Amino acid sequence: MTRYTAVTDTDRSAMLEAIGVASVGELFAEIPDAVRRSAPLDLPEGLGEAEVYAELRALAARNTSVEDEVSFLGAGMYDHYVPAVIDMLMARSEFLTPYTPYQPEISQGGLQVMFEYQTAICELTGMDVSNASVYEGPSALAAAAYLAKLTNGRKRFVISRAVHPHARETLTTLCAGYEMSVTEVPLADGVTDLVAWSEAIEDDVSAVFFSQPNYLGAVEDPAPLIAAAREHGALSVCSADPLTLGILEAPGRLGVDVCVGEGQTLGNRLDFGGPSFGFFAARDEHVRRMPGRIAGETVDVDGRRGFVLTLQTREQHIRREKATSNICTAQALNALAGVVYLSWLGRHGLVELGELLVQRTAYARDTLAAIDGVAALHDQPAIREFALSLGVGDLEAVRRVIARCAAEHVNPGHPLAIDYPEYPDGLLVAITEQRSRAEIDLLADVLGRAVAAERSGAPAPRRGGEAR
Amino acid sequence: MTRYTAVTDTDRSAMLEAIGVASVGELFAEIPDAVRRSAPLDLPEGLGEAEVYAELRALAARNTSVEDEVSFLGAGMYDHYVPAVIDMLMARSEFLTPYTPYQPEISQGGLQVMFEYQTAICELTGMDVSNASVYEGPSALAAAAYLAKLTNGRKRFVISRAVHPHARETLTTLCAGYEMSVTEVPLADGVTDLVAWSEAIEDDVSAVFFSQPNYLGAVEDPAPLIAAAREHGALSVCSADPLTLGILEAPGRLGVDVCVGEGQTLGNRLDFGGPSFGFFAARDEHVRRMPGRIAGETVDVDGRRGFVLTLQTREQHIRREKATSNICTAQALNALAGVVYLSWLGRHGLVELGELLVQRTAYARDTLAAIDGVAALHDQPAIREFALSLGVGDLEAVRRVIARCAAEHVNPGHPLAIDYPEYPDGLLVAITEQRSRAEIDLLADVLGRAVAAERSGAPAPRRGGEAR
Amino acid sequence: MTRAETAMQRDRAVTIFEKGQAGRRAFSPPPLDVPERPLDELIPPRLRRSEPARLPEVSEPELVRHYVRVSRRNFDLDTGFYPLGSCTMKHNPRLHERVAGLSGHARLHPLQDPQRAQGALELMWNLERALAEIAGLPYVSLQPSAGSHGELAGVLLTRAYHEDRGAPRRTVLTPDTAHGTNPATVTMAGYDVVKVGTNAAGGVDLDDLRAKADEDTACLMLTNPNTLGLFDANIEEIVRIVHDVGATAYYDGANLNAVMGISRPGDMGFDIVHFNLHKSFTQPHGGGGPGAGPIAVSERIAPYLPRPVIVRHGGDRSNGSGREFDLDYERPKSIGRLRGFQGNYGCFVRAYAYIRSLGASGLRDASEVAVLNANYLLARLRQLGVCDLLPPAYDRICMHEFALTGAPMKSELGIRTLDLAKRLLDHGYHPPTVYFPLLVDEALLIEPTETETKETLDGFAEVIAEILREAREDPEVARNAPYTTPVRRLDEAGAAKKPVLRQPLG
Amino acid sequence: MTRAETAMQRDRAVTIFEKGQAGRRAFSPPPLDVPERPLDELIPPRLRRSEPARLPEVSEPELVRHYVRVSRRNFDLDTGFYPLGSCTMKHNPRLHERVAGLSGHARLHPLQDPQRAQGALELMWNLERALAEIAGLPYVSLQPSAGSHGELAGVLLTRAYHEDRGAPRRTVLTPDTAHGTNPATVTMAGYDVVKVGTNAAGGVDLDDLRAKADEDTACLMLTNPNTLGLFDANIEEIVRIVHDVGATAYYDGANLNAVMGISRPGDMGFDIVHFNLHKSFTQPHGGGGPGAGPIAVSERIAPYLPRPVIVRHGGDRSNGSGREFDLDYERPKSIGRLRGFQGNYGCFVRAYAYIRSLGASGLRDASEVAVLNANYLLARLRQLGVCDLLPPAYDRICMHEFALTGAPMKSELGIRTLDLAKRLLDHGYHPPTVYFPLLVDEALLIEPTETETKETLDGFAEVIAEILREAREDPEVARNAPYTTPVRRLDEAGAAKKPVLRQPLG
Ligand SMILES: Cc1ncc(COP(=O)(O)O)c(C=O)c1O
Ligand SMILES: Cc1ncc(COP(=O)(O)O)c(C=O)c1O
Repeated sequence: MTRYTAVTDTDRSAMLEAIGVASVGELFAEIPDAVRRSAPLDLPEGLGEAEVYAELRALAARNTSVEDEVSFLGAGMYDHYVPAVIDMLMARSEFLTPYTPYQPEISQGGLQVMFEYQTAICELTGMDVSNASVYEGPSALAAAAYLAKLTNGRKRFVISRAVHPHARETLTTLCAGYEMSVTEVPLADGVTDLVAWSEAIEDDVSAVFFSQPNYLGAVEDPAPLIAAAREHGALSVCSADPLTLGILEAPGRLGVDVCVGEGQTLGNRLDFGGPSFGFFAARDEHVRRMPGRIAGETVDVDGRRGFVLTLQTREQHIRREKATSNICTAQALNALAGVVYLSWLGRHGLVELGELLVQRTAYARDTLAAIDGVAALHDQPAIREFALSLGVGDLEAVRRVIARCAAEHVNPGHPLAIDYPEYPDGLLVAITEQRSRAEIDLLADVLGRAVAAERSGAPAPRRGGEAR
Repeated sequence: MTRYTAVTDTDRSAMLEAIGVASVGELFAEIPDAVRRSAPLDLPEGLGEAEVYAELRALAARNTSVEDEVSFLGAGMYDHYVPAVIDMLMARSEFLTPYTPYQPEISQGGLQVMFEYQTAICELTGMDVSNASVYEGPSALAAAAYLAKLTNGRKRFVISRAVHPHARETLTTLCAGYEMSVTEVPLADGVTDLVAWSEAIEDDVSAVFFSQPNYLGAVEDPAPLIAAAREHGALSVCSADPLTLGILEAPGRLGVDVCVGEGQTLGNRLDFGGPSFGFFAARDEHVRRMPGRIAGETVDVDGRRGFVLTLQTREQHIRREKATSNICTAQALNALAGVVYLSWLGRHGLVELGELLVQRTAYARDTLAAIDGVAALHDQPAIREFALSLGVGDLEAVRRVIARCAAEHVNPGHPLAIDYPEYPDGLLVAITEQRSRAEIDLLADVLGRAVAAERSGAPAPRRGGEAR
Repeated sequence: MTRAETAMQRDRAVTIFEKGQAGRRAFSPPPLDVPERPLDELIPPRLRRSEPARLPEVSEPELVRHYVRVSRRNFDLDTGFYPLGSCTMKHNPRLHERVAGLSGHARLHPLQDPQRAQGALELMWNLERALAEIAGLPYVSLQPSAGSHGELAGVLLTRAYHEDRGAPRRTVLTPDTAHGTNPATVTMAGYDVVKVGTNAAGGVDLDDLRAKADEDTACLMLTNPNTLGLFDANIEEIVRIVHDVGATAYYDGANLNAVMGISRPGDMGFDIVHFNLHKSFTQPHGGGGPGAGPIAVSERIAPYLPRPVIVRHGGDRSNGSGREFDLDYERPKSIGRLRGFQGNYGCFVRAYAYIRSLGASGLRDASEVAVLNANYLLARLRQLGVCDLLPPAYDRICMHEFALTGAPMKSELGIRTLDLAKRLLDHGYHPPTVYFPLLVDEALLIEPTETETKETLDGFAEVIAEILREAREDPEVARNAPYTTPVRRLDEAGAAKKPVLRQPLG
Repeated sequence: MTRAETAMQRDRAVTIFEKGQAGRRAFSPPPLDVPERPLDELIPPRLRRSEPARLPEVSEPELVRHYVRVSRRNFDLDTGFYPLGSCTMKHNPRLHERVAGLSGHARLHPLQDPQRAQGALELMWNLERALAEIAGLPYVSLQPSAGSHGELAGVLLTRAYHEDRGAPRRTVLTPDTAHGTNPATVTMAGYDVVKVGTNAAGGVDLDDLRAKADEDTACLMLTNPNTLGLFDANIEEIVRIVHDVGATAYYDGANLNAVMGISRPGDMGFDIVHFNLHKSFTQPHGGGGPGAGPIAVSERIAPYLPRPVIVRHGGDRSNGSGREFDLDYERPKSIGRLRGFQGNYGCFVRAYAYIRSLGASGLRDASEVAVLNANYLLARLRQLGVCDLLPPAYDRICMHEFALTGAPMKSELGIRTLDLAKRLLDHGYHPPTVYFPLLVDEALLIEPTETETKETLDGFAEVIAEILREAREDPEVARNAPYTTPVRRLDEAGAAKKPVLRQPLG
């Protein structure tokens, strides 16, 4: 018996007697000897709660979190403030512990939240319909690709190289099964090269994918990108950063077919990359090919308003091999955080926060670009992230610069060259509302000295690495 | 309008119109000009949530918590592990936010918890009845004194000097109003001096007070202490550490009239001293003089079992100046933590935890007393705290020793001499289940070197101070 | 009732002591990592427990489910409107729980060297300064654990003050509208209560006050706005009368939520004020605490304040000692400690976060809206005709709360205030305070607070109107309410007659 | 229904978009602390939003109350028994939430230099090792976000494996008992589904399997115990048949909770396994996620695993680079990423805490008790005569769950499985999974899990018996149930016919 089980010896005897067997072992008698173990697993024995806490705290202490340094890391996940109300709501047993709402009469809480979430995502993206969440950003983009495949059966995707490298790679992985080819369109001056884009799109193209803002932090001009797709009957898919949509035009209004994205910035903590959620919104005509759960409104027998999972004939548990997706468990709790966050920000807060980010980002970009040797990698409009060239030559040098900054408890950002060798000393810097002007000034100081040291060839601290 | 209020301009106009006044100011017209302010308070303007969080986190970072060092501080509050389930339950709106349960039909949750809590405290202490909590330990002792005064109207209290200094002082403060005199009985060999105790108690004594274990960590022998009181018709009051009552005889079985104590060790965090809770349990005959809320069992009109606040004719809201106490708001949420903690530990866990503490404490006492110059201050039995003499002479030297240890992130304990000048280089050391043998060994090493350095007259780091 | 008996009603109350089975456990003890010695050697058998405490034996899942289920049998402020008069049930921001839970606050030992607890002491210092500013009185002690503890501190300060001047006194004046803790406190502090009457406007009867204030008077305890929700416009005169006989004026701050940043007790002339951090400053009530009842006092009372006192050393932060903020125990005239350690620090963190969030104008906004909401709700009840049956006890502009009398309702509809309250439960509202203040017949004391919306007030007013309509048709509905709560009306008399105060164990 | 209409039923659903008023706000933006520039200069107007997103405008108290009220309209595992077959609704320890919330885990950026994320990588490494041991397969990828994502990874690995060997294949075998995600995954991975039949004992029909397994077969996906809760005793033969045609054997680990430490998929011969950390490893379900679906694979599949892969450098901890643990991207044969970053790390923390809490014998205990509880509940239902109307679909010892058929109940009492399920709601129970597996008529799939007590199982069995008794007297009661839930039976057909998928805004 562990602290999570409750079968005492007395219980066990009574239970075995009721079953009519002599031992628990008998219950497993049907498992052939050859595949039934008698030896215990090679795992350490269990621990008490306090000891597990101590061990996990020790592991946590070996990580440098955004509370332990002044961090300008972004590149897909951002250190925005998560209001306390979200912690509270996510911790409520009523939201935390239920399964997917298969019994709507006792799941109106979760179902209503899904309905509200869908509404918020539609409002944000300007799309007609949203599902109740998918796993996360990159796989959301791949899910949009699958929808396109189901829609038109064409055999090629076109994707901007300015889309997050993880999303590009995920698309390639997941469309390998149904044998799509993927054409990547390069960047020009920080944004998708429109000429190459138009050339790449022909009548065999199922869907095109771009990102807003893109991986370099640059705001794309979506209209011509979408127009080019429409000309050839291809679906256009935008991967959008939802927190920028108080400032930037809603992709739906610009005519995209599907708008997807990473939801972490909407009230989800960093969690070393997950769980967060992906959102998936589309034009009405695609609704019966959408993946995942969708909540809909209805009434009960007494006429009370209520909510249910609906359009389930799309789904795996009904349609099996003919389903429009295999997704089952998604990210309901994280999506809850998303809609609570958006309600917390509110109609005006979304805009005000966006404006603050734009202003601080502009200030940061100017301030850092003024460092000797450092230059902006592009001068496209930016909301809360931008790319610099550090003027230090190559990735190794960038790594040394970062290590110098880290020694002063500043994390200046993510090196670009890992994924974009064409920007050998590029650095991606993210600004959130939690990075004050004073911290930006600190970064300018620390980065300035680190770049200067690097450029003067001073001996560097042991270089770090980075994830990608 | 702040983020916590909701009156928009439109709302305000409509509301003022309904009221029939032209401005909010008019609502305050009855306040005489001379005492109505027009100038704003001299306080800084409000901040957003993220900024308040940042400020409070910065303040927290200027404190050295028990997570930041290996701490052997005790002396009334102890670093026991608080299981995660308690955080969750205390954070549930249903327990966190209601008022005192004045409407029992919608407060069965809180009332049942009180009833369970009272049961747990009665079991633990061996007393007949418990109230639903008082503020904290020392004021609980003073509340017992007031009950004694109401019971027998005598004019003198006798208290052992081995009772927590805060409790002794609180008693003196709070009985000043009703003009009691207080006689303090000294210690002999770490426990209450039984001879002096017996001499101090005469027929004018209303109540006697001792502590189990006492402030020096020593286990008292309560039987003769209680007998002496009984002989003179005085009430006996024991202030007990509830977490030791898996090992030590229940005070109720030994015949005390009232058993009180500090509840922090039962699932409440340190919180720099509060909020925690005080418990208050008594023999049946005292129930109608008890202070505070008491929950009782009853039935509803359909015969369902239910709980209510009962025996309210003791209380201020009914009896006003004739009430047995003025207490109103107490510590319900902390008492909830208490009963959840006791249920979590369980019948056997309470004993096992106690035994672990006894063993580790014995080990620690022996190990530390083996340090050159250091000796046990007494050799009375101990559960989880004990007193040492450091052999360094005086309080200032003890402070220097502590400062040396602190520099190595070890907090060796609390100096005794602040409250007991008779032990000039005494140190009180507490052991909880969170202090492993390895940490005790670390303490022995660090303290050993600190004492040695002090004894050899090596220059000391800047001395710290201490709270008391 | 069978089909429609709710799952919660079916689920009869079972205590944790009736759950579980011998041998189950939620706790796994840490391993014994030191050499084991015979227990008899360490603790003599004669001192040891003879019979185990019969605590529950449950697994962790049982424990969690039990208390989560039990919690769902509570109504709470996050779930619905809670206009409980005199209790200031305002929104409890979750930010406060987050910051109070930071390990630097939550896991700080109270006896930590002040040098290594500077953040905590600075926070307390700042909170004291802010409370002093709000009270309009220069010195603060955070020590008291709740309002009534603050009252006791305040009356003991008064006692110390008079005794120090060599002129001890015997009585304390309290209006008949006073909260029960006021007279109860007076008794505990060894004084006799002298009651002062209420005038037609709901304020202190000045003539009665003049008649009763004399050289025996140690203090007047007053709530302003008082427990009727009315601001006493004679406040200056009242304080003058009290001071003229050499007594102190004590301000019960439970109703401070009406006047933050608008009117200060210190400016009204009071000597001592207590705050209820669990009312005006939004420390969650926890179903009956914890709270905190800091006091602010005037210059002449300051020497007697409880010790220790937080002090700030001048000069630079490090100040030689590394202790900019410190605890001062050397207070020869102090009444002494009121409790262990430094008070309910966790509540201080929350209150401080609240003050930092609102700032000067936010605090004033809170009070303005609290008063606006109360007056609006009253107006709305009037518009709906509710006040024909439930008229205000005093027909004036109210402050943050107002008292209605249910006497006409009782005589016309045959339902009592209690019935109205119980019927509200079926509608998902917490009823107002009932049968307090005592001098209002069939009283209903309604305090909406500033954090409620106009829509909520409108909804509440309409439900009251609906219940009255329903009662006119059939008063039995209200008389037998509630119907859908986890339990229905409870036998309180029976509970008091044959008290069952703990689970009997086999 | 009027008197007894519960407060929650009275309280009709109102969305957050219908709450609030223009101008209200819960968020106070930080001040602009940099020189302000004209927005047009920074973001050209033509790229800017033309019409604002009509997000809610609510104060913080409104926001909190809305969602707390909404939450109370959910049933959950901490509130009651949740025997939802195939979902393993075991207790979710709160310790896991605490450790996952530590800032060193929760606020760690996924692109932090691995040298400064050693704790996270070590945790993932340790979790991989533990999962490998439990699966009996040497290599693990934690990346997949849920079971179905793991399935997709697994089938894509199969594809990569066959392609790398130069012998691509076309079909994947799935039993007709398979969970819907299995066939759906097959399609998404570009294969065709070939269904395999079930034999009289509820296991795979070996003849059918032999007939269908051929050189076109890429893989067999199997759940064992299967979705009927039955362990397939022919497992070795099944895997042999599959391997003999050169196909891979995929183990759907959703039912792993029956066999942890008792029988390992790797030992059964499987090549690829997915775990549902949100089932066997108690990551809370969150009302539909998040979860995590790590996969374990055999040697021959390992080269194709998703990248990056966590590696541990030999030698001392610092190892020159300061990186004992690192992320390896140089995996030429990898199928590539399945998603961004390293997976649902928060779930890994919880699963790891669980494995550390239970240890080897605790995991085995969990499975033993899961199976004991299921068999006991079945026996209890039998004792109470329930199985006369609801017989087990296959009359054998079951594993962690069992399937009943409601066909006799339907014909004898005239109530369907659905009606039984709905009536359970009035009793405060979550019903079992209904109408799955598909091949059982009027199916009821019951999985009690190991964290439930005997008393809970007894209570549930009695309530089922009571509902059947009640239905015998009056089947209408069940047919119209539930009565006391926040809403009653909902019009699902209407919802699908005229879908309203978002709140319309004015
Ligand atoms: C007017 C008044 N004074 C004093 C108190 C007592 O405060 P506490 O409950 O904090 O002791 C209350 C509490 O309801 C009150 O309303
Ligand atoms: C047998 C089986 N396989 C696969 C899955 C899919 O798992 P997930 O929901 O994590 O995608 C489930 C989930 O219910 C299941 O029961």
